Amino acid sequence: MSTRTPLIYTPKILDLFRNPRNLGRMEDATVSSQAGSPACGDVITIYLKIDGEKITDASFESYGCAANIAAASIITEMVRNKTLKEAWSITWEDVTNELGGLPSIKYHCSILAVGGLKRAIRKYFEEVRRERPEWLPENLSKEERQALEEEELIEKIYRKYGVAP
Amino acid sequence: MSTRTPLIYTPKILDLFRNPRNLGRMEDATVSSQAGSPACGDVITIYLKIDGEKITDASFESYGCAANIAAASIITEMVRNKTLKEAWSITWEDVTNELGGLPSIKYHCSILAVGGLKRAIRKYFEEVRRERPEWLPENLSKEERQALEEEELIEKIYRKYGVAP
Amino acid sequence: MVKVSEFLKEHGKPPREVYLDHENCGWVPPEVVEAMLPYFNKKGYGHPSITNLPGWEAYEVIESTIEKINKSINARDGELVLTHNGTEANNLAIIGSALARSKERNKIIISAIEHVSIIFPARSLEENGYRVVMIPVDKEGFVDPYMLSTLIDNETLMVSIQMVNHEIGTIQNIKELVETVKDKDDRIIFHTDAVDAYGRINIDVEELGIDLLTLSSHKIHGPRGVGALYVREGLKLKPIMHGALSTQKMWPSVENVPAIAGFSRAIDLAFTNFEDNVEKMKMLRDMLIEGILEEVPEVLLNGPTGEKRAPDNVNMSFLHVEGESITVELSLRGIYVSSGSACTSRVLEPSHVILAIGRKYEEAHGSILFKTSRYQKVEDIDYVLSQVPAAIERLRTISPLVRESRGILKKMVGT
Amino acid sequence: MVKVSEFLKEHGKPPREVYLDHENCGWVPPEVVEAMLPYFNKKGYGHPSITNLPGWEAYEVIESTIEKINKSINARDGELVLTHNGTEANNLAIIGSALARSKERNKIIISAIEHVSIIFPARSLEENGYRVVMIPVDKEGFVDPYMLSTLIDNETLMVSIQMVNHEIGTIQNIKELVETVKDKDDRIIFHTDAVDAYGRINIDVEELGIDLLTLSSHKIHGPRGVGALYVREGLKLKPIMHGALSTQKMWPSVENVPAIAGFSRAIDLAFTNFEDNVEKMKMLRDMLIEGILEEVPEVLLNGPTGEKRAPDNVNMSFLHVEGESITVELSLRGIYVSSGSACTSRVLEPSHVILAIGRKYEEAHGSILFKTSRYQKVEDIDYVLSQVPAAIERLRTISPLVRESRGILKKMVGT
Ligand SMILES: Cc1ncc(COP(=O)(O)O)c(C=O)c1O
Ligand SMILES: Cc1ncc(COP(=O)(O)O)c(C=O)c1O
Repeated sequence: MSTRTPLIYTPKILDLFRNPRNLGRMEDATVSSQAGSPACGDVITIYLKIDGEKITDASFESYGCAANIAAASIITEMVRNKTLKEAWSITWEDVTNELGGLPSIKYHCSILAVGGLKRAIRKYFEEVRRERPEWLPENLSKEERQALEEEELIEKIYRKYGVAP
Repeated sequence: MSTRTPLIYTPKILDLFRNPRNLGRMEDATVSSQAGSPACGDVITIYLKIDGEKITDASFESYGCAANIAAASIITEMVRNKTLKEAWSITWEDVTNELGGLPSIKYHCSILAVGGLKRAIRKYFEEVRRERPEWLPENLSKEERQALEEEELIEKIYRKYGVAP
Repeated sequence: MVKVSEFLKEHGKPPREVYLDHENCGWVPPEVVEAMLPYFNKKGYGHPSITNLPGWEAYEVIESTIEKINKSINARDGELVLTHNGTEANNLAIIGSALARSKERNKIIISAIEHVSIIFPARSLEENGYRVVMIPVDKEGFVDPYMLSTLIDNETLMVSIQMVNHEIGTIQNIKELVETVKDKDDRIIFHTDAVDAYGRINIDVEELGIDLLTLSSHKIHGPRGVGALYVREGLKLKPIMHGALSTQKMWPSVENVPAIAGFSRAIDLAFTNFEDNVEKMKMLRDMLIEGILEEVPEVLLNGPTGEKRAPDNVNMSFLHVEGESITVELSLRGIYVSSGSACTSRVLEPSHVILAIGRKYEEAHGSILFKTSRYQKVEDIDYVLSQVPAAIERLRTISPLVRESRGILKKMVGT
Repeated sequence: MVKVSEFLKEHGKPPREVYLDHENCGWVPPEVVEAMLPYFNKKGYGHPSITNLPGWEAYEVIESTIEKINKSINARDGELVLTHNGTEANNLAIIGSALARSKERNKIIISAIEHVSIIFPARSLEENGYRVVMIPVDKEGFVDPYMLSTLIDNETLMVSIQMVNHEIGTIQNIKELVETVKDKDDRIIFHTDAVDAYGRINIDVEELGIDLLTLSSHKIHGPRGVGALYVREGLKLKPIMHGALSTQKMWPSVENVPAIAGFSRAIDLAFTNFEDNVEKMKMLRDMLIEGILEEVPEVLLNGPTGEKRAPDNVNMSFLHVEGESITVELSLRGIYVSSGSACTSRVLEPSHVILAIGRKYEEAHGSILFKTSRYQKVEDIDYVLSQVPAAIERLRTISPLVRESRGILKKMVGT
């Protein structure tokens, strides 16, 4: 209804949208985190079960477009049985590739998924282990920063237009 | 190929174009005259046979579009057996009506036909009778002026662009 | 890169289909295609301004279609310009009016819920010194005549307010708005975008006193490729597209005659049994609205109700789910709709229309537009109602917002 | 007012018909109509940017057509904009380029024989401070590269010279002209209107080094409703039409998908057996030219001969008769052509193209354009050749100029 762009997805994305792997709140998660904002139209929640250095289970919830749901789902597949360090090194390009590609306007879905994952890992070290391994940078990673920016941006817009969110 | 306008003709015009009445040079014409210019794309020649005050015969030649041919033809029909004075009073609107109407961009065809007729009548009085009846104005009529303007205009254009006609 | 064909294979063809996206464009009934066919290669395939038989036949199509359009909006003396769509007609209306009067006045007033083919051309004029004033609307999308009158001054060049909103179906009281403007200063041009009004409500340019009015063929089940701008006799526009004029004084190049023939047929179909057609749309609309409100919790109806709402418009915000994923989920079920979500747009923001009536961003993201049509059957709507609740339910099981709507997330966005 | 239907009855349907006015527009072969049909109501009738099945199907049509067009002009990296016709693409090329670079340069060089959809947009910019320089052509319509090079200066913003002239078929040496310009200053934009070149001569945007190139569907037996502008990657244009963008970055509103599907099929047909198609046009062209020169006295061939002439172009000036009456006379005989006469135009002047190659006004008034097509048969041309001499003869018996051509009239116009 305004200024659009074609959203062509890969068969993989449609498959994940239809049958999301690892969907749903994990009641016994070691850690969970969220990225995005409802006002922006996308939110990803990541749940991780962690045993030592290893992610033994992962699940997600998503509020967003089909690509958002697929990106969140695929990243939970990608981290399973990976070490936390390995999981940290997953890039948004990796997620995009795993989905078979994304329209460029949808790159932010992979970024948000990685942002959510990194937030969860950081939170785990900050709140559960209360220590920071060497490989975990003190400063926010690019993806965590982008998630934060999105969340703050919408508050700014709300303040600017004087709308109550 | 440039800036066009639809040219819808009446059945009458098409009929006159197909089967022009009174077509051709009249070898024994009392008087003949011409209006328009080849450079403008339309020329009408009118031939009149005059007996006393009466036009007993009329014919035409035309270089121009279908409407031009039809207008020239119909005017020769209209003047037959009319007195010179009656013929002089024929207006371009009369010609247009007789044709069943013309696209507005083609009004100049009726004007040219009337211009040619009036020139012939004037020439007859000037060159044959060498007298001017009261009903014949000294100044050129509107239609004669327009024919003259068209003829002069094209010379101006030629001079302006430096083209040899 | 992504191969569309592979995606289409994965999607599959649903066994049952209901198309409800006629707002954005849609299919053309067989009678309309039938009316176009001869003009591709049997007759009238010539240039309508050239003096040969196929050209004259083409001209006849254009002439008779223009007569038909004029009759349908009671435009006896007006002049009509055929363009390729509503967007081009709107551009001509806004930019053509502004440039034709540039020396005199520079203020253009439009409503906050105009289609972007009004907003963007108006905004494009700002760099040339024009000022665009957007008049806000109320919670149902209505422009307040009093507020409009306070905005009118002697700098005001034109006012453009649509007759029916394309997303939420608000039917403006155009007559009252025109009077408000003309009472203050009858030299102000009043344009109305009637693209979504045509074929749905009565339009009478004389009674309304309107100067310019936009129509679009594909919005009344006609083919794409034709739009029209009614221009009140005597009103001067400046052309914005330049080239070989044919029969259209303000839009160059050869006319798309087959499309014009199709539009002509579509007008017949829309205006024969006009009342019945409209009643049908309304009946299906109300069935859809009531069904959804009954079956799906946490939904909001966007736009007015009853007689002030376009007969074919249903717009709902489904809370806690995002619109683009709804369109995909429904597509898999053979139900084709569109959304006001930001997700399908090039900009961050969701529908400016839904925001303008005071909805929150997350409400706008979850908005879905369904358009009913006289070609749909009750069983089609039954089918839609059998699928929508399950579709929304499935997406809500994926969404973290349902559970959290009264918890964590509220905090995150600062309430 | 004049009723078209009555006129058509009087005209009647000639028993045999040959359409030779594909320059202005024309019929579409059945295969092309066939290719369009499904998209009216079977599939792909959705909005190509909306995430539902009919929308995705529509997108597939657009994507594959753009790929096909790119391939046909060797545009690997280029970006293509689909518009509704060549006129809109030309307007975007000229005005869009000028506005995108307004601050820097202001001189636009075009040839004297461009189509008016180049000349008029260029002229429209003059009131904004741009300067339009028209480069004259020689007696066959060619632009002299040396003359072009002398016009290039550091104010020069763009050069637009068509690849093939639409009236007299001159095939410019675009490669040489591009090199001339780029050698002097490679920041100058070079646009070529290839509307009448496409499907007739090879086009390779890489080899030519062109920045912008215009195409039009109906010029290659495709449907009306689609034009295209090739834009070299990285070249910035400013949009001239404003509204809801779909898949086209520079042209708003929903794409005319059935027309695009038809264009796609027309490209297949034109480029499969490309050489054979071209040879066919040439053979018919030469047959027509030679036949007319042989059978009709006092005719002039306008434009070049041999390999420098478009394979489908025949343009003749019939002396002492006026073009519009020729088109009518031939129409009655079932032969459909157009003329460069002033008589069908809104302005006093006949074809600027025929005048630009040094023809006199009366020669231009009598010019007739015949376009050959791969769909015509030898017998069609035989039929044309059986009718043209008699048609010209009949009109010459009406014309006073034949006899007078060496007499009175010469005096009247001052020679
Ligand atoms: C209200 C309104 N105006 C204008 C337009 C543009 O019309 P078109 O699609 O014919 O360009 C639309 C199309 O969505 C519309 O809804
Ligand atoms: C050389 C040339 N350019 C541009 C155009 C305009 O193309 P269209 O008819 O698609 O608007 C034409 C059409 O006659 C043409 O011949």
